[in-house]
Amino acid sequence: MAAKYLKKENLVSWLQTLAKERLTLVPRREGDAVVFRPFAPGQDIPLDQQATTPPKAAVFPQCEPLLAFKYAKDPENPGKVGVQVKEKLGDTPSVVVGCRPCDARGFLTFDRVYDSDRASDLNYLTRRRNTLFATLACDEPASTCFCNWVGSGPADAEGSDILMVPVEGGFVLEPVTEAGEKLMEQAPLEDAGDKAALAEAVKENAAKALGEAPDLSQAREKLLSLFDNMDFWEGVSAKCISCGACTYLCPTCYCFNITDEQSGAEGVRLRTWDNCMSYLFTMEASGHNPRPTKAHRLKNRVGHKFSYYPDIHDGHIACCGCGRCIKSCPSSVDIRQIVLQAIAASAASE
Amino acid sequence: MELLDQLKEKIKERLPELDVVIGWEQGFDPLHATPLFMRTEEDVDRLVFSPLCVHNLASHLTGLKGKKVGIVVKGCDSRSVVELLQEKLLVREDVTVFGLPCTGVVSLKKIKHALGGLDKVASAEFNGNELKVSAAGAARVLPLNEIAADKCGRCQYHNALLSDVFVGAPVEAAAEDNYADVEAFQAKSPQEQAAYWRDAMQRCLRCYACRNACPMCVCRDHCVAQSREPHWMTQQDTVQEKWFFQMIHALHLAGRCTECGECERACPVGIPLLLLKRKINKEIKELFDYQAGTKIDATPPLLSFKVEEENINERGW
Amino acid sequence: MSAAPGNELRIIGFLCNWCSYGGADTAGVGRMTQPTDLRIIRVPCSGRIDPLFVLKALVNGADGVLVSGCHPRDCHYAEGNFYARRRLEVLKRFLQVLGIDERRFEYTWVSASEGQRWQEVVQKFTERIHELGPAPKITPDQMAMAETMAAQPR
Amino acid sequence: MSSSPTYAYYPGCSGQGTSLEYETSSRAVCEALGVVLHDIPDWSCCGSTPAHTVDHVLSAALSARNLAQAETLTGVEGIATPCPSCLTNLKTAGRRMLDPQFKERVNSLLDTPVKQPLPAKSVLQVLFEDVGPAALKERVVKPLAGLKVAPYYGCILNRPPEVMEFDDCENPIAMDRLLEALGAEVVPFPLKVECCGASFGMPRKDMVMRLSGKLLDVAEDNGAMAMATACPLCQMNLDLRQSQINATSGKQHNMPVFYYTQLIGLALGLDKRLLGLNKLCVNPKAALQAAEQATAGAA
Amino acid sequence: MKIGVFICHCGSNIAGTVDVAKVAEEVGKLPDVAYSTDTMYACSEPGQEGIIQAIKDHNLDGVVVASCTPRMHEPTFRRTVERAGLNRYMFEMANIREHVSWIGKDKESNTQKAVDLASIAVAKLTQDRPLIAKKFGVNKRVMVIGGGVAGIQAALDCADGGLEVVLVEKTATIGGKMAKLDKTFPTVDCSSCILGPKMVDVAQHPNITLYANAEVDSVKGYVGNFEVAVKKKATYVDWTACTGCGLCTEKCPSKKATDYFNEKIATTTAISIAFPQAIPKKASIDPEYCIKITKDKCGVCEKLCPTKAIRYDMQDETVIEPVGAIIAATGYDLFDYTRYGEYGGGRYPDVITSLQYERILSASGPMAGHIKRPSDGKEPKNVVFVQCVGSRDKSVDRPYCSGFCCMYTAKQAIQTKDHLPDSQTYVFYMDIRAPGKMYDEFTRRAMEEYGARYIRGRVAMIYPKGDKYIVRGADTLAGTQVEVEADLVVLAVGAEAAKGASNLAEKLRISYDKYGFYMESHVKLRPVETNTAGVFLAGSCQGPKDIPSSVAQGSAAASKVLGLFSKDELESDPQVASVDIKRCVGCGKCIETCPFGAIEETDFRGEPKANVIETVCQGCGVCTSTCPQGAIQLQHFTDNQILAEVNALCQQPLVTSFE
Repeated sequence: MAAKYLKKENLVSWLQTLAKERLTLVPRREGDAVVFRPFAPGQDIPLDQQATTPPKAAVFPQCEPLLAFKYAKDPENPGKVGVQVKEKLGDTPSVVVGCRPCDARGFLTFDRVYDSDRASDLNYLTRRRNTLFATLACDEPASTCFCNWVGSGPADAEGSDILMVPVEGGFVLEPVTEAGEKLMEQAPLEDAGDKAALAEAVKENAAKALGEAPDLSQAREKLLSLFDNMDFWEGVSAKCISCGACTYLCPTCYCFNITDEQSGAEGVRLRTWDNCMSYLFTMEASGHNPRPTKAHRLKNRVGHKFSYYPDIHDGHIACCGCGRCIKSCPSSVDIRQIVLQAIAASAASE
Repeated sequence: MELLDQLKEKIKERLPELDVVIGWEQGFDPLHATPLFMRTEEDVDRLVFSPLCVHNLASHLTGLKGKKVGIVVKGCDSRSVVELLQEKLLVREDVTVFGLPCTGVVSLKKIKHALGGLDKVASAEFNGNELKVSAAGAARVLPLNEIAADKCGRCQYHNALLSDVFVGAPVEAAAEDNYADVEAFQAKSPQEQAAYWRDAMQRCLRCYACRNACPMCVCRDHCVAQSREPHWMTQQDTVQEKWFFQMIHALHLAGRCTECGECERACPVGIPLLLLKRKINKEIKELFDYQAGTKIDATPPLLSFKVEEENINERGW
Repeated sequence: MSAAPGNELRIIGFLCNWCSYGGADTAGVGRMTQPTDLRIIRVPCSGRIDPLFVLKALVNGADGVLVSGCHPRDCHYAEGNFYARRRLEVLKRFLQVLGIDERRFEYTWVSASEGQRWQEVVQKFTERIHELGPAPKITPDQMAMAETMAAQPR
Repeated sequence: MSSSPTYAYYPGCSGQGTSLEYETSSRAVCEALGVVLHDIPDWSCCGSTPAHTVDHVLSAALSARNLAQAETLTGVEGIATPCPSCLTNLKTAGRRMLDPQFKERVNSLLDTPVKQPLPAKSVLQVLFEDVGPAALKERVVKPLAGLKVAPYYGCILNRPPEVMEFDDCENPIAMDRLLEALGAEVVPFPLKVECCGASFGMPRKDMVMRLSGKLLDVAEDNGAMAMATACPLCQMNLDLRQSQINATSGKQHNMPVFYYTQLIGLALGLDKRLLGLNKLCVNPKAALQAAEQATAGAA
Repeated sequence: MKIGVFICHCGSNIAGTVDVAKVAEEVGKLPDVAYSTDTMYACSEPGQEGIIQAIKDHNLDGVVVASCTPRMHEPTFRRTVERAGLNRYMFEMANIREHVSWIGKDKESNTQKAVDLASIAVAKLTQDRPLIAKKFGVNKRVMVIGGGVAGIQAALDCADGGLEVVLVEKTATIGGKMAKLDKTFPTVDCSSCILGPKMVDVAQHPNITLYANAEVDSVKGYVGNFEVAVKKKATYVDWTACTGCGLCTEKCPSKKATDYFNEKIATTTAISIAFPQAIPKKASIDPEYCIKITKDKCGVCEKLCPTKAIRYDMQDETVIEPVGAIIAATGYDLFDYTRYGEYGGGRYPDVITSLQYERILSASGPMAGHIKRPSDGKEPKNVVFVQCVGSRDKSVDRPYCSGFCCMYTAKQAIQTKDHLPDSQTYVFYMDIRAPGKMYDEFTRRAMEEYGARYIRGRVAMIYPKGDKYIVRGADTLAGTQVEVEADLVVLAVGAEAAKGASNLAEKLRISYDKYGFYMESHVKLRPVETNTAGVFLAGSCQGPKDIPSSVAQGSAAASKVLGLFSKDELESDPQVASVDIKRCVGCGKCIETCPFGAIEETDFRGEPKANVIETVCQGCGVCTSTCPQGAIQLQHFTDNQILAEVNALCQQPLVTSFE
């Protein structure tokens, strides 16, 4: 299928159609934030800017029951207690409409971990396979955007099923995957016509506006060489307050914690987001903590994204350049600066 | 001499005897300042001070225990330092306070509302009582009083309450705080209030930026929010749990909160958290005539008692 | 676990061991009939009662919470109830912005000898909670409805 | 002093008749000592002793009307009245109206509701607290040296203490101090606050004979030449009925019974006509002369 | 966990209104409950054996008994589970009698409530941990504070039992109020004749160290190991040198000093010995009246003293006494009757207190045993006694009965008649309270043999008339007012807590009632213990008492101390606060709020941390509710234990259910 044109006024009717078959997540303004929520008719859909939170929870919920369990007692011998377990899988067909290319691309970082030869995470995969992305390309970058640094761009379709390019009066929809094509079939579309060219121009302008990306090819090695240079890390982490805003807003951060909660005879095993900026993240049962300070922890976050992860995943940087960690950081810690400083610092020390 | 130059000079004077001095520098865009940790004279040259310096740097103090630390404070920030000293969480000799007079800082949220977003700010400049911003290709002039943080409108302590070095001319003004915002919220029905919190808490990420940005939250790494011993909270992402954490935070700050508003400012999803603390502060003021962070030698009201409480009217149960 | 279906509401009492728990015992010994809704949790001193226990109960669905300790000056531990008084008073007022009706929480002082007073307190508090009815609960249904409501354009 | 103490003045019914001399001397003394009195416009009966035994709300309403009328005056710090009985009613009404429900019930009976009841004081309290013995002493032109006087406060001026809130309820000293300031010799009088029989003069005259008689006995035993009172009813029982008491007991009391304001007026050298000494039944002349002579002799 | 649950019938006490079998069945469904049953009387021998058997049979590691109040039988069942080999703290109790069956009418509701309460107990038990008491050594010395008859008795009993005793007396002599009495009821025998030998025993007992003219300054430590600072107030006489010869007192020119021993009805010399039988019989100087000390003149006593014992520059001195137990026997003081304006408020010289009258009656008193009026020295004819002055009177905030006034008034009436056969006594009383052995007979004798006229009614007024006093009161039996002409009026003033009693209580960390009398642990069953381990009570400091009761309590307190010291080591209650050092951030908020000073700051690898002194901690838990991060937890009432109970009652539903 070729690119098609969706008039702005037809967006809602398309969403209505989608919502009949799938859980349809769209941006919604809540208080001072824009978050992804199930589409409801009549709602205002803010598409002009990147949402405050990424659609990460659509595939990787903040809190996800992995299984439920139940203690069952032997009526003959109450001292004998058995446990029954039921695994819980989220398999609701879903679609996210209106996220950005960086948001959709974030899941590629997940996939390499949770869907690899070595391990496959069924809970993740079930959701992943049931979730589609109709991504909105960016027409103008924000001051915090740096997708081009990590090998992507404002119209990167990787990880998306449909790419929607905003043009005057509507969107040019480009199918990316077969599933995406199917979704498009249900939309009240017109032929793109000359809009297709407009769309190309939008893409081009956006890419241009991002400017020249610095060369990060040395980051991998250089970050590693700074591993024991705690002065460097203490310096760059000084203003960090060790909260989890950066990681929980990050489309690529995939760490979690597992806890059991019980109520009476029933219980659940929960997988919840965890983050490497927390002191407890590496806290060991013995009381020893290998990452006792925020310097250690920030080193891990930056190092993991730009060095350790690429090291084992064919050079793929575990960052999509969305800039949320910069924008939403209470102290405005700028990961771009840290990476550049790391490259410069180790260059100086060499 | 300009205030900033005076400040830089004073910091440079004291820098040799200090491990680090905390101030602000320009951040990633023209509207964002960011904390600056000065160790050398070159660092000091990067120092800025303007209504964009919103951060309460006192939040960093307890993390620098054992070091000789200088800190630049606005009036409101100084209250946190006073409170920390009062609770003996800091050693007085280890802290050198560079106090400033302050006429108010901005609320980035308000600017965001005014501009429709902060993503594309190209320049920002203060001109008297106005902020000139150009964003997404358009220029706007915003009067300061429209974009000032709420706390500045009711500020009673414009000048640092505590300073080893005070730079600049003290600001005379002092507003009254009649807790009108709390009163207004209280006037809502319990159902409305509950619905309000339910909706706001729903988007909480449990990132604990509110807690970690708080200068008085000294437990941070050992917070009950994530511990199993004691097991106050589960990790379920229900509204109840998220909301309950805010109750914990507010009650643990009862009689200690200096209303710097960092919790609310830090929240990435914009939950109005200060209201809860202000409600408690209002009651603490009424019950015990006490304002946290104003006197180093006071006793926090919930760590003390009177045999006869003047203002607790026991309801004759 | 929920309260008995039908008439009872879920009321939780936190009582200090030395005075109020004893007062409740005295009421029992005197066969002073009381409503049956209240479930008592025994703590050594009202000073042990972290206001967060009360909030925990209220947030998780208690219809009423009653705290009772020794009369001021009569604390077994000399000062515990003085601290409790301040903290519980602040808590009670805090409820005014939490959307939890503050009448669902009360604190009082009952000595070990005041069986009759205990009976009156239980009677009065239970009646009050019944007047207020069951506390509004945050249920999944309610959350779903709230989401739909929030989706409306403002 | 910043300004003169200023009060709304409630004269009371007795002051218009049986205790006219108390009324005139009180006003004269206050004026002389710089206490400004503004009469409560259109004041009415306080309810006296019967009303409160019938109905608390109606009784309070009687006094409350006067409290409301007093609120029409500006610049007054309270209400002053010479009569202890009136004072009791005013204070009781004010005190009961602290209860918002009671206040509402009372106000519903009034054309003009009471906003915030003014504090009521006896003239004695005003003179003692706002003027004071020391200032009084300075103003004395004709000291009462040699006059041995027994101060008699009566039973309700200071009681019940939680209502009256003035002086010691068993051994008050305000009048003692004022009389001492006048130069008089105040004799110890243990029955300062004993009952005189009050209004039982009508139904149980024998009781008044006995009770008031004892007051006279003890005053005389303690060497008093005269008594000073602060209450119209006490004064009447001791003065008007003194001859009846003598007739009953066979004693020969000839004890003048002054209002303490009359004595203050004398010492301040005020116009005799305002003091109304001629209204007293037991002629005080002899006692006053004896005092004068005693001083003269001593001098 | 494997928990056993036992639902007690308590005969029909519980089973009458609770379906106990149903409760056992319902609770048995809880996952951690391995065994659940009902039992007729859980506390009975077979009931306890049943529990022990079940623990063994089902390999239980915790037990819940749902029966009566834990305030009654918790210790019983703890011993039971201990006998079966469990830790005694792996036990919880649900109160389904006082809190359920006895107060609720509806059986269905009661049953559900009992299920809930038992479930709470189970929930808590799942969080219980074995606790083990710590042992510590005992310093077998005892301090007795107060040298009245109760303190003397306690000191002597302890000393005879072989303990070292430190007796601290505030005034210059021991003997207390009893030493001031002339005779004692109901035998009318001489007070000093029976007390004197005991006082001498104290002075001579090798195990007793006596500090007279001394007060307790501070108390540190805990049972078995107190450290008491005793302030020895300056007497200006070196008592090691003073022989008590009395030469100085004869020649002292300053004779207007207040005579406290004689209740101020006389004056004494600036250097004085309280009374001839004083123990220690040593002189001391009242610095307020000493001419040498006030004006630097005189110095007669220094010149006269044969042993050169006078020290005008003497200072207060503090000694530290380590002891293992403390007996408070600080007695009482008299009500200040001048608060009764109607009785003259202290203005009438011949209206005196009963204790002043004792000094008048006493042959060794200032009037040498001749009854004379203080005002003019005349013998009185009519003596009126007024009872309940400062007793049973709410208007002066003394609603309690002082207990002994009826008796001593009767005694004084008898003595008055003995001394002055022509006299007539009158006694105004409210009720005669004479419940002791021979007591009622005694008051009858006063009336019948000694002609005391008892008038039932309160006195409204006392006023002078001439050189007499008119006592006016009600005669409630006759329904009339009476007036009695008196020459002397004796007010039977009531007892109130000794001045400074509350102050000392705070040092000892014991509680006191609103009148300042010390609180015993249990009104009936622990009458001489306090809530602070190792501190005991004797005599009137606990409430007004007559001599026999005071002596009995002195002995009782002594026996408690002897019992306590019969062990070489004591066990501390393990239900104390405990710090998780990893979680503690050293903010010190717990230290600030601990009512017992039981938490101290320690240094742990350079970081400040809280540390609980386990023997001082009383287990209130204020620290636990103060610590924001829950780093300090009161054992057996931890956050998790209480949260488990709360959750058992109301827990939010899990995010997903099993089904």
